[in-house]
Amino acid sequence: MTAEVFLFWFLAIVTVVSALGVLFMPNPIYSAFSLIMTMIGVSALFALLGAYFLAGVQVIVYAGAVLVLFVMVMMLFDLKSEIKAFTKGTLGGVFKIGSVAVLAGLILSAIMVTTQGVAIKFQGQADFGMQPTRLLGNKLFTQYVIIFEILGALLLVVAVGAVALSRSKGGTHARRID
Amino acid sequence: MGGCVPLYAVIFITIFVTLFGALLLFAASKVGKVYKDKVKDETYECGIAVQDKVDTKISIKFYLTAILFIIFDIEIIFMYPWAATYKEFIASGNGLYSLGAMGIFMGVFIFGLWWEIKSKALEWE
Amino acid sequence: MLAESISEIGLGHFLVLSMILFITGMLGVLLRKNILTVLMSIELMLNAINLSFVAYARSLNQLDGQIIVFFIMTIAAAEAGVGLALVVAVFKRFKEVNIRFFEHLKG
Amino acid sequence: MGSDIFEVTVNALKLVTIFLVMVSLVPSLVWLERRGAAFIQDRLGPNRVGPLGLTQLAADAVKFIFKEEFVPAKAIKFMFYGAPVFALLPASLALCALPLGPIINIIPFEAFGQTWGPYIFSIQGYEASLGILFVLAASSLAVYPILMAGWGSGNKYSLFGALRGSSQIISYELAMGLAILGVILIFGTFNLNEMVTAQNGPLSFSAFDYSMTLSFLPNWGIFYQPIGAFLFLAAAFAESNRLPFDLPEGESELVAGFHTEYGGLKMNLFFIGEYGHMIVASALMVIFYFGGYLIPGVSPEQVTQFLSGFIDSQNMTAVLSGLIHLGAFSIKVFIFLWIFIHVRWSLPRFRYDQLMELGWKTMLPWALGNLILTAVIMAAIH
Amino acid sequence: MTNEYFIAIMLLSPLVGFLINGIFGRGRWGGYTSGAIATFFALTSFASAAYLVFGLTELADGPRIISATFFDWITVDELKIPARFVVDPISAIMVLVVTGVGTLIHLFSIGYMHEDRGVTKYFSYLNFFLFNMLVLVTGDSLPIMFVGWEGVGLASYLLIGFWFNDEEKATAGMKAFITNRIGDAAFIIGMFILFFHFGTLEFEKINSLVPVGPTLSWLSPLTLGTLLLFIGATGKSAQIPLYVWLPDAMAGPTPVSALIHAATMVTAGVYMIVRLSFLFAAAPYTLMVIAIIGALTVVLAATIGLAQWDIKKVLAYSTVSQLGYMFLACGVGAFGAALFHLMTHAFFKALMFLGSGSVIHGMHHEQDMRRMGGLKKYLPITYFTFLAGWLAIIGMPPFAGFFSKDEILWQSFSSSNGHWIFWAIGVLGATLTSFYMTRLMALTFWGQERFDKKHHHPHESPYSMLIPLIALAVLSIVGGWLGIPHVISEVLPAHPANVLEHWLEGSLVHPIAATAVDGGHADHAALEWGLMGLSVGLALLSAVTAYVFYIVKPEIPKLLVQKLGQAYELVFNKYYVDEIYQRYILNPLVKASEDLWLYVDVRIIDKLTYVLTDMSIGTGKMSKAMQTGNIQTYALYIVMGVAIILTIFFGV
Repeated sequence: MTAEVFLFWFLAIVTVVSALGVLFMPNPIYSAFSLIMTMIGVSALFALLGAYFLAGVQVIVYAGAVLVLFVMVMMLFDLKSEIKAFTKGTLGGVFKIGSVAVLAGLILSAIMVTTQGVAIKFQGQADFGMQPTRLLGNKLFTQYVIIFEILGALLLVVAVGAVALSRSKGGTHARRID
Repeated sequence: MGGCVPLYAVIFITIFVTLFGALLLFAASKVGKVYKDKVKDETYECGIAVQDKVDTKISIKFYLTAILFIIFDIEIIFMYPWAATYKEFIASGNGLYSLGAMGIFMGVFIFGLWWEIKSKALEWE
Repeated sequence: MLAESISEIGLGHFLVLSMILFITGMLGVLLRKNILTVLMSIELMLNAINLSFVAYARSLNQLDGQIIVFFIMTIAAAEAGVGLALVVAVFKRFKEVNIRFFEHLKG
Repeated sequence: MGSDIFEVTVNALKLVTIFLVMVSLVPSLVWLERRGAAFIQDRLGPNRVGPLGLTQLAADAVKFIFKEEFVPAKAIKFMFYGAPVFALLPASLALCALPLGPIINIIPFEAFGQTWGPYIFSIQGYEASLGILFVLAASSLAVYPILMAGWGSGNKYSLFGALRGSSQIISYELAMGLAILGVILIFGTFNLNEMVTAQNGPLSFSAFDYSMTLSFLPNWGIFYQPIGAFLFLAAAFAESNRLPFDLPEGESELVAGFHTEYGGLKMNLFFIGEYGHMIVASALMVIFYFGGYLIPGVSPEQVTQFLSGFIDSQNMTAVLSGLIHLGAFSIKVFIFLWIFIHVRWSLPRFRYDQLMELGWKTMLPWALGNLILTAVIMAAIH
Repeated sequence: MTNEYFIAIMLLSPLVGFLINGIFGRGRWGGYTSGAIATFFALTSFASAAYLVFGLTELADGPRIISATFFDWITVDELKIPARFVVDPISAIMVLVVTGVGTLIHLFSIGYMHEDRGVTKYFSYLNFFLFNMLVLVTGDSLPIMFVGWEGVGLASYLLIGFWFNDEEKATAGMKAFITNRIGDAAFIIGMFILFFHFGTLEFEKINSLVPVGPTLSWLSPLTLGTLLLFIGATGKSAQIPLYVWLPDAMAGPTPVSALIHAATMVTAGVYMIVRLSFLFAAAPYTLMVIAIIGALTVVLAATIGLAQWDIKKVLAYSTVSQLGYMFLACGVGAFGAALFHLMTHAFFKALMFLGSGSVIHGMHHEQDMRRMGGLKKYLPITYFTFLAGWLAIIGMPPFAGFFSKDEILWQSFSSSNGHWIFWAIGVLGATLTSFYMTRLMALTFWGQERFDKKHHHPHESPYSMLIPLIALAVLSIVGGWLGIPHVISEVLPAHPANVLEHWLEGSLVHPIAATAVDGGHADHAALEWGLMGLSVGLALLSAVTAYVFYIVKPEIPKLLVQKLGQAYELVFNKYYVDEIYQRYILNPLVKASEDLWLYVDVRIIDKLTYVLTDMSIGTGKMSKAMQTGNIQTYALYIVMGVAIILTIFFGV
């Protein structure tokens, strides 16, 4: 068992367990912390796949920014642990789980068909230096430059929209129904 | 497996530090004496009678700051690969192209910042 | 077969792991009551997809997959930002985060 | 983690040593801070226990451990206990990724009846190839202990402190990221080792096919990025919640910020984290702008050559050279730590709105301007 | 490759101007700014057109052509229409005329329109027109030509109704648009018939498929298709029976009348026939119809022109009449002559319209000739340029109109498709033209000053208006020298060749029967001289008569009017054509529409739609149950949908 294999299994277990934590933790704040754990695990998996830059970005963006926002909002809401974490409706729940199971089976068989079990191995050694990041930057600024600029504009729109939303008084006519 | 050294090392130091802290705390809890007391258990509010709810009005500003942080953070992250490749672009004679591509992006960034400042979204009263 | 699939890691492993994370996220979206948890589950699903993109990028020795992941992260962050802004706007007025509550926002 | 038992052990020991040094530096820094504060305020400071009051450190440590373990009734246990433990992590992870000295080449040697080596050791916890990114990622996690503590204490002052603290940290992270971008532009790499190596030798500019060398100055980043260096320093102050940016613990408004409910060892762990941040910030400052472990005017090869003049063993020479550079690095870091301490006792505290305004409306635009200026000049002089 | 760029520049620069003025200019820029922008883009277009035509002359003889295919516009089964634009000898003339005259008129408009409130809009429309006209002219297939055709129609509508606050003017715009629509419908049907027959709509491919001999049947697709196309042309080019819109179109700004309703757009019909000469030449029956309609239009419009008092109306009827000449020329198979007259007419008619614009400008928007007179003193430059236009239109040698009109007359006499009756009608038309044009000159520039001197202070126009006038006057004088007939050139010292004929050689088809006659022109020299002399003489005589009528003895016309009585009324009221249309076509149509609405629409179609809506409401009620508003249920639908798609995907 090489180091890579050991790391993969270790990280796989960490991510899956913490992902299940997101699903089952009754308190949303614990869910959030669980999700942070998953994010960090996925980031480590990125590093394992040689995507060092993405690994860093994953932590900085997701763990360091997006989930901070989530946690802050939850603290803002002052949410207590929920007695019932899941929505009502047994029949609906069964339906949902059933559909998801069918979908899972389909995806799994798709993976098995396309990769012929585990026959596809990674070719060569991942480059762990600065070079892939440079290539990535090069590609980002030549081939994908239009998308890059559009994303810049999108972020601007989001910034403006978020400010506008945060100022809204919430003036709809919805009634409160329990 | 040269590339995996940092991952191993990072995991090692993470576990080590966590264990170190946890053990230290555990040791401290065993060593010291504990005197339980109802008043002592109360939330510390400088001796004034405790206001019961933690849920007070928290300014929406914190949340807004966080959301703006996300957006600007991503924009800055986008600049990292650019900064790393900028020298190469210059060396290959495409420095102005790279500068222009980032210039447009940065223009949007600056416009966003300017707008946020102008619209007083960053104002803390 | 089993021993081999444990001791050697290939593209399939990452894809299956990605699928498990994706399915977990999907269950979270479908089943959780708290809208914030639902949003987090969406982030989880996006992460799962990112993982498979990176695995494919490694497998095909192409960087395009990584760039797409970069873009997805941006979109995900934007989505989280706007989604939370909406949730906050609703919460400020109704003090409610139950996803079923959002049914009544129609009309 | 290495190919054989020796390498694994050395690497593991390196990590543990760096962490323990960081932890044990804290009491000395506390002592330094108290003595320094006293010096600035024309007092004496702790001077009773031991020579110069140095044994005060040991006394404090013992006191911390033996303090009563106290948990408020409203606290959420996991969060409350988890926060101080996790507070240690970001700083130590970041510190381990910093290059503290040059690479030590060990040629094969005999011990315990077998041949070991050759090895290449770096005086560094681990060499992350995208060092800056790793450090940024690690320090971006520093928000969570604060939020955990604030939330876990079940105290509204703690919560306020935590929110303030995290808002402040994330706000200044932007300016910091932009300041670092200037450095990356100059060096064209994320790798900290390469950055340090690039600062070797005398200062030389080359512009318009004309180059100029100033042999009396080292080739340090500060000469390329003066504005960036200043912005980085200021952001680093805010990131480590130090005065003049220690708003989260503004005692006049918020009792003691997010660690209001903490005492004893738990409090101490937060302190270690905070001082760890200070150390990391100083070290980064040194690496980016002040030549890292390099000794001004002397290259690592010259040091090795000098040493090999009176030491036979090549391995010993390498190790010694590494240690000398580590020493140089430490001196530089200590200078910055002293600046941290000095500033704390010299400047008043900002008001919160001033703090946010400074971060968003002053430092961010300045950092952007610095970045654009750097990029334009680089394009222009080519 | 560069040619492609130049074609693109030529086509797109007016569009760019349109967009710039249309998007940015509104309410922000004054007349001078937007006018300068529009003129600049028109000039750019003209420059590239000139470059292209110059390039065309450099090419070796044979099928000279510069083309550019930009993309595939329509690809549906058999129907393949590439966006292909060509500059060949035929379109070269049009391109030069359109952009050249267009530029001059843009320039003129700056002076004429700069005080108007909607001047930016005006210039953007003008540029828009230019773009569409160029598409029409250079397009290499019927659909692309049709795009331009409709585009110029739209531009014309917008510009006629430019002062839409005035209901009469807005109505005039609508009238033009709707009348054109009738023609366009015929055009489209003709296009369909041709597509059915040939399976393609590209000019070159049709050309290669046209049968060799003339198609002597009324019901053959060729005859029907060309007839329908001709009906389209009568709409656009204001021929009987669809000419009624053009006089009303004078409601638009005068430069627009000059550009669109005299020089370029109205000649589109003629151009279309010339462009498709290979097709029309193969359909002699159609040619006959065209010739008859053209000849009738010449006389009809000229007679109406005799009795009009509005200076622009006179010019409008004159335009209709001149267009009739062009159709007459087409009808007798003299396509080259038609194109020649088109060009010269563009010069002198644009000149006269601009001149009238200058007069109107000078007279502070007075258009009634009864309140003018003696203006040559006040507007000397306008007067002299107008004089050149007048001489050109009445066919005085050596002015442009003489050569082209003479060419048409001679062809209508001598060509195998021609007949002496056509010639006679043509000469009658020329005589009438000479009369009413002289009348116009007399009433406007000569004689007494009949306007109120207290209120009117006629003044000469600014240079931006005079420069186009002068340029066009020069063109009206020399423009005809491009096509000097052989009989004349043999007499002239240097024997100048018939440049135009040489230029168009190979691009135009002669009617199949006509080729035999063309050979021995030497025998006809005496005849040609005689006919020429006769027509010029008659024109001169009629001009003198008109001078006598309106200057020397102004009481004669009044006497004549009293004597003629009924006939004058008929002519003055334009033969009551508008009223007849109103009574026998429009009113029945309105009645029929009302009946259709009451009986068919309400009783049948509405009922049907109600049944449909009831059905969809029912379906909606059923599917409402699915739309609970529960987000998670929606998510479930997505999951199920993905699962089903994947299953199908695997199953196949």
